[in-house]
Amino acid sequence: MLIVLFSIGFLLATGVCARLFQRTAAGSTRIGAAGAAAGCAVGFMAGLRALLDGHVESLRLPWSIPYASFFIRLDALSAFFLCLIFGISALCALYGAEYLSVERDHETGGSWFFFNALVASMAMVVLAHNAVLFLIAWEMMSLASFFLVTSEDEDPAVRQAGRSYLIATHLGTTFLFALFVLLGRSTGTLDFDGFGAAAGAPSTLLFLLAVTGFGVKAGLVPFHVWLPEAHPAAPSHVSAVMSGVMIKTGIYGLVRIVPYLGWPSVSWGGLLIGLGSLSAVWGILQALSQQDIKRLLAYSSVENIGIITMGLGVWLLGVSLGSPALSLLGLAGALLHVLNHAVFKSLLFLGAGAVVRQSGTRRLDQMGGLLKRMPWTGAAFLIGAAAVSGLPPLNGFVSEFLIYLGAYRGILSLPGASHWPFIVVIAALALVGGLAALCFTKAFGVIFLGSPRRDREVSLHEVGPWMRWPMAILAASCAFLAVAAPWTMARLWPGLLGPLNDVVITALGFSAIALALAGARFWLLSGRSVETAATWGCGYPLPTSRMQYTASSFAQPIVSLFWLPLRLPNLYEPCWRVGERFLKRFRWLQHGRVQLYVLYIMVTLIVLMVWKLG
Amino acid sequence: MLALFGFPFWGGCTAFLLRTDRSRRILLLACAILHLFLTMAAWKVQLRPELNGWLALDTLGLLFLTLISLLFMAAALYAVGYLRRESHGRIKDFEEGVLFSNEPEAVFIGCLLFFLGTMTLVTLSQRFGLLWVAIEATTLSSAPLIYFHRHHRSLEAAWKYLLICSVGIALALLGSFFLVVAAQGTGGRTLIVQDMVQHAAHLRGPWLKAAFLLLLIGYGTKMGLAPLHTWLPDAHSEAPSVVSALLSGALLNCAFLGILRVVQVCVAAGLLSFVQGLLTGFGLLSMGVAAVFIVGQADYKRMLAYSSVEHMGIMALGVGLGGAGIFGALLQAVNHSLAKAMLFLTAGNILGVYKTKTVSGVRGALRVLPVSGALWVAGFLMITGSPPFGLFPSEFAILKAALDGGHGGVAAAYLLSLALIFIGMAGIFLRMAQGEAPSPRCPEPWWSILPPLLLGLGVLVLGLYVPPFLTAALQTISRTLGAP
Amino acid sequence: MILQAIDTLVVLLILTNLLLLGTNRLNGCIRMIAFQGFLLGVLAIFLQTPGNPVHIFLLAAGSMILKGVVFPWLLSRALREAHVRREVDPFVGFTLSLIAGGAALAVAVSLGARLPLPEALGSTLVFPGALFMIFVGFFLIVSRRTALSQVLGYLVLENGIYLCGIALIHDEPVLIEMGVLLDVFVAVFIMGIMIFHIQREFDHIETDQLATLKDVEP
Amino acid sequence: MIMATLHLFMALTLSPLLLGIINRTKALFAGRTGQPLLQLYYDLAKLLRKGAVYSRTTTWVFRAGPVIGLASVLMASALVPFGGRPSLLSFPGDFLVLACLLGLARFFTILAALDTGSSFEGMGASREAAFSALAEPALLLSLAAVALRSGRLSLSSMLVSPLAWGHLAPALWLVAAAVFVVLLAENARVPVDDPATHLELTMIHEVMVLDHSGPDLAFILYGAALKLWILGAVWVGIVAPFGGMNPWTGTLFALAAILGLAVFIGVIESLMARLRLSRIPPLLVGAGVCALLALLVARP
Repeated sequence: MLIVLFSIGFLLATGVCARLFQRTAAGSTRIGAAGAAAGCAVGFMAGLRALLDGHVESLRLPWSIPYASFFIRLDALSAFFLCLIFGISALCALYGAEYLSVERDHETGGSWFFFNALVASMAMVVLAHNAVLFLIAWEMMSLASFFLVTSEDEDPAVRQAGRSYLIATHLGTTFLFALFVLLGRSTGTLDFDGFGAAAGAPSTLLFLLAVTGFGVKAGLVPFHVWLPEAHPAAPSHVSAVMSGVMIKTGIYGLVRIVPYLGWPSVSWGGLLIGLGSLSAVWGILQALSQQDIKRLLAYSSVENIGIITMGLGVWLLGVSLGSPALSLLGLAGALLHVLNHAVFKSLLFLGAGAVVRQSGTRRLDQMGGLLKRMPWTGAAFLIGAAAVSGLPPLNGFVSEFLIYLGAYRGILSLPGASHWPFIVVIAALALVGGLAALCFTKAFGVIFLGSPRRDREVSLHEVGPWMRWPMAILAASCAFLAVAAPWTMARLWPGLLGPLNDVVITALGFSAIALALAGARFWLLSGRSVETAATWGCGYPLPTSRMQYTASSFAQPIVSLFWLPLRLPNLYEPCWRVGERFLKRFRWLQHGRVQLYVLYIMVTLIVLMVWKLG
Repeated sequence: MLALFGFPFWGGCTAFLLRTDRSRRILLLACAILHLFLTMAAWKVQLRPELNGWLALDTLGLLFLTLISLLFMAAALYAVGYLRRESHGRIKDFEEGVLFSNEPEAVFIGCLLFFLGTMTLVTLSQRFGLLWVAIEATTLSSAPLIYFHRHHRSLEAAWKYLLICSVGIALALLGSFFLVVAAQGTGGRTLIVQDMVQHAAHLRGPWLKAAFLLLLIGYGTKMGLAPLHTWLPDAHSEAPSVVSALLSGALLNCAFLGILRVVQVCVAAGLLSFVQGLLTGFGLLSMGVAAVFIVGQADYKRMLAYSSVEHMGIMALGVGLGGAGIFGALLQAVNHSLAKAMLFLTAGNILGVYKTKTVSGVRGALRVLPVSGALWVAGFLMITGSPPFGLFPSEFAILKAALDGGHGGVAAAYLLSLALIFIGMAGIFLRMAQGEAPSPRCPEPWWSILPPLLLGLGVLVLGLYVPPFLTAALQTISRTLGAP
Repeated sequence: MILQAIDTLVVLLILTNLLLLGTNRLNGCIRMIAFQGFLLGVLAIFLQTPGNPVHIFLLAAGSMILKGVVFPWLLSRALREAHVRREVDPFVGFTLSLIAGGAALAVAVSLGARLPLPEALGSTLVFPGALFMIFVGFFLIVSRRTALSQVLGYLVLENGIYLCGIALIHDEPVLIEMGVLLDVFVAVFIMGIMIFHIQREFDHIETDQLATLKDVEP
Repeated sequence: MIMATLHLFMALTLSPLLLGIINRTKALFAGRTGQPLLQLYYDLAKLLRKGAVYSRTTTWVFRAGPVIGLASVLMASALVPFGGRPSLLSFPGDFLVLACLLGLARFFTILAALDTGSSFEGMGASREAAFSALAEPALLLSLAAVALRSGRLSLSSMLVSPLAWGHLAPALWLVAAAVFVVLLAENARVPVDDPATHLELTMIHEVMVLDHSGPDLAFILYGAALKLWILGAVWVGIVAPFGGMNPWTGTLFALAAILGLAVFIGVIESLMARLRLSRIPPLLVGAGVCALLALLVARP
């Protein structure tokens, strides 16, 4: 516990140092990145130990802010998220050290300050056990990430993205204000311990507040509008942290707070599944139709948050219908997917960042054939793409498997009337799985395969080791986490060992067969003629690289099927316009004539006199 | 204690007599430092009531006196540099291109010091009559400050300020008379706050109610509660930024203090729910009106002025909600003073470089003025109640008071207004701070940075740590205002 | 005897107010205000009879000098500087103003009858009279265009409140009352200066032109 | 265990025969003699002995595609029960692994197609990805209905127990229809795709593998045959579970059923034309709706 606090403090200190010594960009980068990596490494170790030890530590100090106390607690849930935060952030910091070093002449001190503050505040969010402390950490996290998003604010699109992000996250926090105050109404303090004894408001209202407040941060569908704008706008290592880790704090919040709300009603789980499936399908459809690689990844985060939320919905349904097996599968699947998504999404963002940095464009249709020029990045991206599509033998598959299994269990073990949510889960997961494969074959295929679509791409080269190794580690983690899942999950929930074991055995069996086949192929081809030629153009004599299938044509069959949902406009903007116009109607009040201003005073006086005294 | 408000008057008179600008500026600084020193001493030493109990420094007065003193110190530092920069001859007006000249510096500094003296008197006076005189005197001494730039817009602002506040204050006078009637025959010295509170049970209810209404409207005009706030945006936008800072941070609090004094009496007389209903209504209305004008506001100084209306509304709401809300309202008053003064001073820096008050005319402040730009963004976060700044705990406490009291509708309206204002302000502040720099980086002299920086640090500290003495003081005060 | 005198004075005050409502000559208005100040001074003597003689004297003298002499002098100086003689085209015409004045009088009387007044009040007419003056003051500020008229309105408002004060309050130390007078004096003084500036800035003192600061969308 | 191994062996050896049967059936309907039944075996043997030609554009992804594709189908074949006996590997949720393994094969086939940089192969890949994404919900919902009916979650127990579909016939027919459409779509059969077409523009699966040659092509062809066997076994398991019988009889019955299925596919290919591309998504979504309906009417 103290070690974790130390690493948080260390992060903040190095962040401030990086800001102070920003005379040279390289110096502040060195301080900031090294500090972030070291602090995260220490914190990661401490978090991992707490997770494996399994005992709960807490620390409570008085604090003079009203209703606040410095109450932090490190239990398994917190430790799990801590490992995630520190682990991913450390790698992203190392990556960022190289990413920020070239072709950016202006100061990096501020960027590192906010990066380290972001990591520290995320850690604080998952540690906090007092509402005020939680909200402060939560808002610091939002602000730090806002400043990181707008670090390239010369671009109007970045400014717009930053603004909508800031507004969305602040509005979400407003819901959390109400939630926490209502939760703590019956007790004097706002420590989490005191919650739940007797909630001061109808618990469904509280649940809705929680879903809205945390859903905005997580990027659930009706509240996701900021996400596809903000994540692409940020520098890639920051996008990786935001998409991989930060939006998961919304999930953390739900998992942490919902148990305090009392016995969940069936409609809660249904609501989560509804929102989750909507997010998943909508997110992947949008991702499919994107031209911009980082927007594509951002929308894919919406999709994965949807999958996680469906898992949470299965969990809540299991609790409310009294089926422990179901709730276990749902919760474990959701949390495991949180971990897996963090790993492969940050890997994908780092890979995308490497590509964007080398090629100077984010448009898919201008890339192509990069695998030959950037083999490391390409291989890492391919592993990430396979993992995000939920394919064995990688980690994304394992967590989706648990959620699937939960849904099937739900159908089998519960009476017919409560089947609907589970049917939705199965259908949505199946559809999303296929579409994700389509989406990421598109992304990987168009960027890395085929031949370059522009002359510039021909001369590209691989990124340096500081960017390469974090990607390699993450890619290895994708495989490792799949294999290690049964044992790690079984430590927390022994009931999961059985189903996962078989899955992993199958995956390992597949790998063995694949290796054997590769060997067989090698043996078959050895000593025979292996030639190279041009791709067969089906009789067309003069194929050029511009004639390759493009990203948009690749996605066209599905995009044309789902044109209606894809063209739905953003409804918040028009609503705001209407509201603004409504507010402007009252502008005449301040018309500039002093006579009428005095009349206001007189009318107020008379009205109040008559009303209050009459 | 007499020295506390006496020497600013003396200084003000001296300022008119001194020959050189330089000596006047030194006098201004000296008075500010001395005043701050005396105020700090007042925290340590218990001062005896003076003049037959007319003047006394209770905790409430001391709190607001400290704010005034701190702000004046910051403003004086800023003003010295500001006056050096403002040239003397004819100046071209950047909005309409007409020529104008500034007020003589003697008048400006003299009025500043008078202003300080009258505000000090407001915090010290324990008698409603004297309080009235002091508050009216603050209007009179600040009107010339608003008319520093002698062109027609600031004249208009000063005229409106003078007329509307005078009308309001006249009603407050009537209210004071009613208070006397209410207190006649109750024993104890009439119109002394302490005595009225002690004998509150015998006050005549209807007269007290009428008196409260009149005083609320009268001082509320000065405090800027909607719909009585109409002078406020004009005056704040046209005054020099340093004066706006004092008006918003110190003067509005003085009027709030006046209302709180009456609330003390009414609470003691058992009119709690009457008082609370009115304050809640005014509070919500002010927040709503502020939201109307902040969203899409084209002039950033007016936007800050409307934000003052909003915060005055929040304070009124906090007191109106009672309980922990009063604590929140007082903490809000402290934080708002510091934050708003800081914002106005920063706005002054931006205005000095960009020569425009329109939002659309300012771009890339973070690049042109790195420190001021950063302060501007930080100030935005402060004033909208984001953690880790001091307005977060206070606004949170008021929300908790609303929900704990079962006022779900009030809480919803409160949060809605805050959200609208946040959206409106986010557009304005960020649009100004971010973007490409239209001009190369400008130098920022220390006098223009240091005062807002210190004020901002104060707000930051208060957001992370409320010193125990402050907590104790705020609790003492809130007990006199009806908190359990 | 005293009661009748008080009633007479109050009626005179009301009449001056009606005249203020009905006239467009600013000069006449200023004279009316001067007369009001004088009347108030006399009224103070009658209303405060049981009190301390020195106090009464100071009060009466103060109000007569300030309200009856100094203010009118200041205002007529401002008027001379401003080259304005009449209130032209007010927001509410003079006839309508008079009718409104009549209505205000009725309201004031009915309000005065309903409020539980303290016994010490000299006459039943004083309080309605004071209310009426307050209404008229507000009305003048709201309905007139020139800055000078607004100052006049403010003075009438202030006079009404003052009348309330001397009627309602008996055992108060003189300092406050003098403070009040002094304050009003400074207020009018500064307003006078302002009018001077307004005149210089705009060539005439109509507040129509003082309406550039606003938030209405063009 | 022995039976399961035998069944796996049958799958590995007999699956190319299915294609031969289909082709013979089609030839019969067309009044031709047609290819020999064992044509695919000859092809495979010939291809395995050949060298390879690769496009200059391609990378290792192109070479990995066939290997991974075949490996995943091989792994999947160990999961499918046959003739009412459990498969080699069975555990709750194994059908999910089966679906995902097929997805993995598809993923790499598509990437290998894109690696050539040919617009024709890109086009085929795009169609394949889109149609299989639509087919996936139909398959998994159908299996949900079967799981609900049998109360079990592993293929071996779902498809083994003799199901008294009896009075619940609608559910059975709906599921059978849905899975059959999925089977046709996944294996690139008419009416979704026409393996016999010669125009690249209208192809889906065939056009994706145009550039493969030698052992790679052998892997792909063999994988496709095996995939047909796997889905066929699932379909047979749903429609006619032979559990409870003598294992040998059950195996024989099942073998007969799956060969019959091949004949049936051949008949369909002879009688129907290929659908227009724009008509295929409705077909697949319709299958999904059938599966959903089956899930609703099925009772444990």
